[in-house]
Amino acid sequence: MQVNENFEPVIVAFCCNWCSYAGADLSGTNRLNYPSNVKIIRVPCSCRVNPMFILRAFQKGADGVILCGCHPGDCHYTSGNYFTRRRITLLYSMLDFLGIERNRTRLEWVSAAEGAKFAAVMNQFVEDVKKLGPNRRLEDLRCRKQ
Amino acid sequence: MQEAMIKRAKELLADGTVNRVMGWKRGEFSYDITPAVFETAEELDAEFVCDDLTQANVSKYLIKESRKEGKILALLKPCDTYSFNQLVKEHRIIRENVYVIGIPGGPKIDIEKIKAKEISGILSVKNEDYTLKIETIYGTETMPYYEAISGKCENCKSKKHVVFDELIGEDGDVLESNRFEMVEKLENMTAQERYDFWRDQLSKCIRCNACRNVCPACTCENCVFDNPKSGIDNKAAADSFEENMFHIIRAFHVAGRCTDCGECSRVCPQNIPLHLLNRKFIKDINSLYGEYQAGADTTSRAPLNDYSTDDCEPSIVHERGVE
Amino acid sequence: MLKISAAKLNDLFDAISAKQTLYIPVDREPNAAEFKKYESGMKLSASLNTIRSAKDFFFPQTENLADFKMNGKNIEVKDIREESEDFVIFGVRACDARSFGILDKVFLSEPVDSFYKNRRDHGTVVTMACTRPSETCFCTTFGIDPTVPEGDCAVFFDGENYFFLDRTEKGTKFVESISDMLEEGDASKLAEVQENARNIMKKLPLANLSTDSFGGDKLNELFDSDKWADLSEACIGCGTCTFVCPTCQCYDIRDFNTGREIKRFRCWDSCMYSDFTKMAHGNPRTSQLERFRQRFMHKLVYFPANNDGEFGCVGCGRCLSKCPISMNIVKVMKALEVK
Amino acid sequence: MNNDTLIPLIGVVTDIRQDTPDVKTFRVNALDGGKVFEHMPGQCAMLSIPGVGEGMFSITSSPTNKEFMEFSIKKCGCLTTWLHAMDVGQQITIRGPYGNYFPVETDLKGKDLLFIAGGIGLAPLRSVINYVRDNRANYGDVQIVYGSRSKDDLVDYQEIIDEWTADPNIQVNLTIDNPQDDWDGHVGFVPNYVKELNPSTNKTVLVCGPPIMIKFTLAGLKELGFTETQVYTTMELRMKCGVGKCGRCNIGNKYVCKDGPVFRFDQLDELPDEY
Repeated sequence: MQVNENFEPVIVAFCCNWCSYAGADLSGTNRLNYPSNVKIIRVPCSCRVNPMFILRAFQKGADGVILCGCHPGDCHYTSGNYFTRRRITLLYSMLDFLGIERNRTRLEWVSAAEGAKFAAVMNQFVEDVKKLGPNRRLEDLRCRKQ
Repeated sequence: MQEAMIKRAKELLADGTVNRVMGWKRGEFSYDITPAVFETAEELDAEFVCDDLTQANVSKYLIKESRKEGKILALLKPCDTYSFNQLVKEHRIIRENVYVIGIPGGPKIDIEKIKAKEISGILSVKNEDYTLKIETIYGTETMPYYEAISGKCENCKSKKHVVFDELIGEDGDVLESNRFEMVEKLENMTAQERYDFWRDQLSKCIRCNACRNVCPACTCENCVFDNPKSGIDNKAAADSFEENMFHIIRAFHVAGRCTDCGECSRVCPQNIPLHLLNRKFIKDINSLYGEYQAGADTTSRAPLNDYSTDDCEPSIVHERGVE
Repeated sequence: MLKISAAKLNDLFDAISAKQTLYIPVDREPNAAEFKKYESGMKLSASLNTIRSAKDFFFPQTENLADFKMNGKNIEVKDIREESEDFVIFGVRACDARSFGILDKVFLSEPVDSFYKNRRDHGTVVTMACTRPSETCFCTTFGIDPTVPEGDCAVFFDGENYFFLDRTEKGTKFVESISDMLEEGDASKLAEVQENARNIMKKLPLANLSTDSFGGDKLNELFDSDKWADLSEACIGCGTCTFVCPTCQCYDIRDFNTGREIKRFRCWDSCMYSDFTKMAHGNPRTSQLERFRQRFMHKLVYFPANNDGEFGCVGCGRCLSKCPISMNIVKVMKALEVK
Repeated sequence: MNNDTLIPLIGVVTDIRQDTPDVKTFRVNALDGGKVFEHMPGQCAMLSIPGVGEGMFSITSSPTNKEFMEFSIKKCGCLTTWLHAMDVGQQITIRGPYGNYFPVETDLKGKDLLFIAGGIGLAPLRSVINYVRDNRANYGDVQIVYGSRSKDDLVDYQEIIDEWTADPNIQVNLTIDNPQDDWDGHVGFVPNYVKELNPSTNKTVLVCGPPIMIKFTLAGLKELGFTETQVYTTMELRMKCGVGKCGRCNIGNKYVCKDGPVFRFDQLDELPDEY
């Protein structure tokens, strides 16, 4: 595959309000670097993320979508992220089934204390998506950046 | 068998057990059979049909019918009873208002399969000892019964009626089917091949919504695709993305509730194998969260309404099989 | 009559497609033909008809009407229309050819729909006479002769050769443009083929379907018929019949926000859908009965009332074979018929 | 390529007036200041905010107004909520004019006119009333019966007070549904008020309002001896194209956008009851 060195992917990160968003904050206050490609969308719980959100992120130009929530067992709402886990596993599996590159989607558990993990995860994810190149299989041509 | 059904239906109408019968009505040709509600013995005699070509799953109609005055008789094939049970479980059908007679299932004949053999001008189809005798404008044709079996019956999962008040004919068993064969075949392809396969299939979609409207699991009062507030409502795919989106979301919304009745693929005017999307979810659920058959009972928790603390991580998707 | 032998048909396609875009029906799978842009080597489908009708060429399922650039309180309207390229559709059946006439009555009446007209002006319709009708055919009910189809140019096949008959100016131009590939041929066998097809048409199960009970003057009695409840009972409210129908032309206009601009597009819509007439303050057609009735009343009563008695159906039989619950215009006509 | 009616023009909202708690009147001009297009009383235009929606609205200003067009719009759905949130200077898209109009130059000429309106139903009639006032010599007696839920809900109340009631050639009868402290006028529903007023049956009636009001008003008028050929109304159904092609606003074989919105009741009577 032809790799465009200058390709800067758009990454949408859905972050749970209680852990991952705080984790992102912490990585910022700790002055840890993570790429500016990552656009964070704060959600009350990872369970709030409807599969539609993920698809729409791709539609509107995302090249990768990552979902971050509290570690299993630590959900602010007791069990939200357990439901997330099943739901997202099935969704990612389905996207894979449809031939969408599996490295475009990811789920990571990031706690409020894991600023370093947040930065590392984002760095890694951006790196992975960069390798894949622009999202072509699940894009809406009308929304393509000219 | 059809005579036995009519006879029993008439009896139940006569003794007041039910005041209506949910069945099928014959049409212009031997194959254009329409689901219908019968109210009198005369109507049953004149129009009722349940033969090798009667494929439609009538469970979904019972949502509305079970909310009407009086009790209705429903004639359900084994696969239909799963849909029925699932709807009872979701409090969509009022069980008390339906009298269920389990009737033998398929394999049913799909007229499309006959037409695919370049047999046209079909006037009648008769099953003579598992050879189909097809009268056409252009003469008589024959073909083996098994070559015309409907797609939804090809991999029959069960001959067992999971709910009934009485049976006509014998009850069967849950079958060992290889219904995931095609799903596995796709899983073993490369991502590019899978992508090409689905693009080829889903690009045929005309967004007629037949799959959604016929699906016994799709019972929302207002579908997200019709709801302007959902942000994804649309009437036609203006881009290939919207073709994918519709089918992913449609399949996802019935994941864990789909009984694999096969109606979606049967009604698709473009012959898109939509059931493969549903079966993919069923297969994943079975392998990741334990065997589950939607509609097999009315008490168990649906897999997506449930969790276990030691469920696998989504990264499992990244780890298995070929990319 | 000018002809080309069956063996040379693909050479002809190659020649046409060298000059302009050519669409022909090809088999996607057995018994599932569709119009495809011709590429060398494609085989003309032997199917009677395509699953989707040919209306797509002039009235596509979705099309962009205009773009809007929003900038603060200002709006910029972008007219994105472009002159269509010339194209040829080969192998349109008589029913679909007639459907263009019906669509013309809607889209070319004042105010003319420039999107439709643009394509109509640039498209040449080459029709193909039917020799092997299906049991679902009832075009003769609407006065169509499938053995002599309308269109810009009609093509007849006698088993060995394809004969060309230009029927309009555009058709003459088309035949001229390919005349170096055609040769004068003996069309005597053709009459026999046509006679044969006509005889079959007479024996079709729907040959006796009559339109006598329908038309603009029967509006209220048909509207008030008590048969609609039974007929619409099983309707699942999908749009299959509408979308495979060559004459259904209702559309919706919608906006899509791409993030940079608004794209206003029009797409097919179906009167069978619950939100077809839904307004902020209510819906005049609240049940499937009313929506079902609308579709058939439109074809059998409203359209003829507004168009000198011409019915809005061409008898192609697509809805007969594709309706998920096998309810269709023939059953409706038979049920409502006054005997 | 010729202009296509589906490709809209741009209008600028030059003034917004809050008429009632849920009705605003918008003044719309073309980009260069004049009117976007000419129209006749009773005709409609498609207004849209791209990305939000498009809707058909009656033009409430009179054609005799050569400076601008006005639209009185009640907030009830997605688009109208957006319109209500607009500020002056906002551009909108506009196309039209669509539909037929009240036969002001033919059948209504020389006639005594009775306007009956309820609530936002005054919007389409205001255009006719002002047209008639500006061509007063062409018409006989003019009487206006207008009712609303409360005093606050009377659309264009200031214009009614300042101009219509002050006009010696026009008789204005206002009513509200329920008694109110600062209201000394008539209280009661429009259909009943019409019966009380007992207008002479040689008048031609133009009625618009909620369907239920129209229904009872028509019944009341018949009791008084009016015939259906004397009564005009204007209809509204869901529309997309505005030119009788998108296929949804039909009542029987008539399209409200093209053959309507103005109908005489004997014409409506011949059509199926599906509106």
